[in-house]
Amino acid sequence: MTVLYFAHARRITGVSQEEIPADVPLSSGDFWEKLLQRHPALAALRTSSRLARCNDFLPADALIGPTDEIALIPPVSGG
Amino acid sequence: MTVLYFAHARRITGVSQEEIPADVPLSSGDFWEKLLQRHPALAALRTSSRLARCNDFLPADALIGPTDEIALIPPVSGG
Amino acid sequence: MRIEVLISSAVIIPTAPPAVSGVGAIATFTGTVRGEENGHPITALVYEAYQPMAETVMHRLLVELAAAHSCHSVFVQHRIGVVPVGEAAIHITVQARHRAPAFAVLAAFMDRLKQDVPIWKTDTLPA
Amino acid sequence: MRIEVLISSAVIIPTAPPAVSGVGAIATFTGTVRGEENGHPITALVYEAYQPMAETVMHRLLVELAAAHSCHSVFVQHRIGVVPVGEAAIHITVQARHRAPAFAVLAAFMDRLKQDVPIWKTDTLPA
Repeated sequence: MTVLYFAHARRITGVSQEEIPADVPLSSGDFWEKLLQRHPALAALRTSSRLARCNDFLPADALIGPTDEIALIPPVSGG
Repeated sequence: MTVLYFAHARRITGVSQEEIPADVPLSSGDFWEKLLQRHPALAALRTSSRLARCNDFLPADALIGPTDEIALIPPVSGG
Repeated sequence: MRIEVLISSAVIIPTAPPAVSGVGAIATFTGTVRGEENGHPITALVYEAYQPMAETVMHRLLVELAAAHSCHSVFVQHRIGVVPVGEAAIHITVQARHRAPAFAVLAAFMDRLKQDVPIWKTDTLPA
Repeated sequence: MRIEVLISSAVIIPTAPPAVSGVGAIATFTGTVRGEENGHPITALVYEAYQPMAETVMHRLLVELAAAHSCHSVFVQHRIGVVPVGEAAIHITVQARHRAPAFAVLAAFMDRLKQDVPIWKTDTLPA
């Protein structure tokens, strides 16, 4: 799966996107566990951030497929 | 006293202003009686219109002096 | 606080207000003449004002609203005379630190305008 | 109903929307960069967007709001990259038959923008 990082999340990870290998679909919880293994500092954003796929926020019960592109959306501040 | 007529009131009276002689201060009610003697058709505007003096609406209990300039303000419709 | 009110028969050309330090929100409203009035097609409306009172009442109202909502400035232009369809009869610009007070002043001003400001639509020019 | 959304690093130049038959109310909001952020003087803000999602979310939101409030059109421009103090980060124009729906869409859109549209102030350039 491909993960996109924006704003504060990108500053934490140091990259704007990366590949995370996964063989099976993951729940949001499992997906976050994988992210935090790689970037423990993302824990600071976990409760405030949302996941998005195909330009839409992911429902809490969605499964994330191995080839999905997932964006990590920290709290927004546009306008 | 001088009376100014606007919009529908002016269409009824046919004049934009006129002098109404008065020797003593008048209540709003007495003032309206004088107007209606001259222009009975203004009765159609009586409940919906307000009186103004010095660029402000007249309080209900105000007295109108013999030299005052009074504007008859029919319901407004600006904007 | 800066309040400007203009009533004129000239075409309204909305201009951006001068930038003011601390302003983060600019809200505007333009009221234009629609092509129908009470269901009948028209080509223009005719507006009339009791100009000194209309200016005074608008100014007083804006001072009150801008103070209540902490807005930096309000500019109002109201056109009188013949206003053709599609052209602006009124244009208002409110500058404030944040958007909520700017929206509040805009909406409240328009409500009060339609109650207390001696300006009238006196005629329609049919299509 | 006409909805247009533009996210760009170009300077925002508010342009009057094309006149639409039946429109009597045009409301706009411009959000400009103030000279301070969190109490510190700044010269600019830096905005970043997840552009395809931001455009999609704004468009979807505007379709929903415009339909709910019977508005004719909404145009939104959001600037990204460096936005100097005094310049616009966002500009919205709503056209409707009457003013109340135009104001409602403007306010609701700005609220939702600040919750659900993936655009971020990522940095400030100090004075």
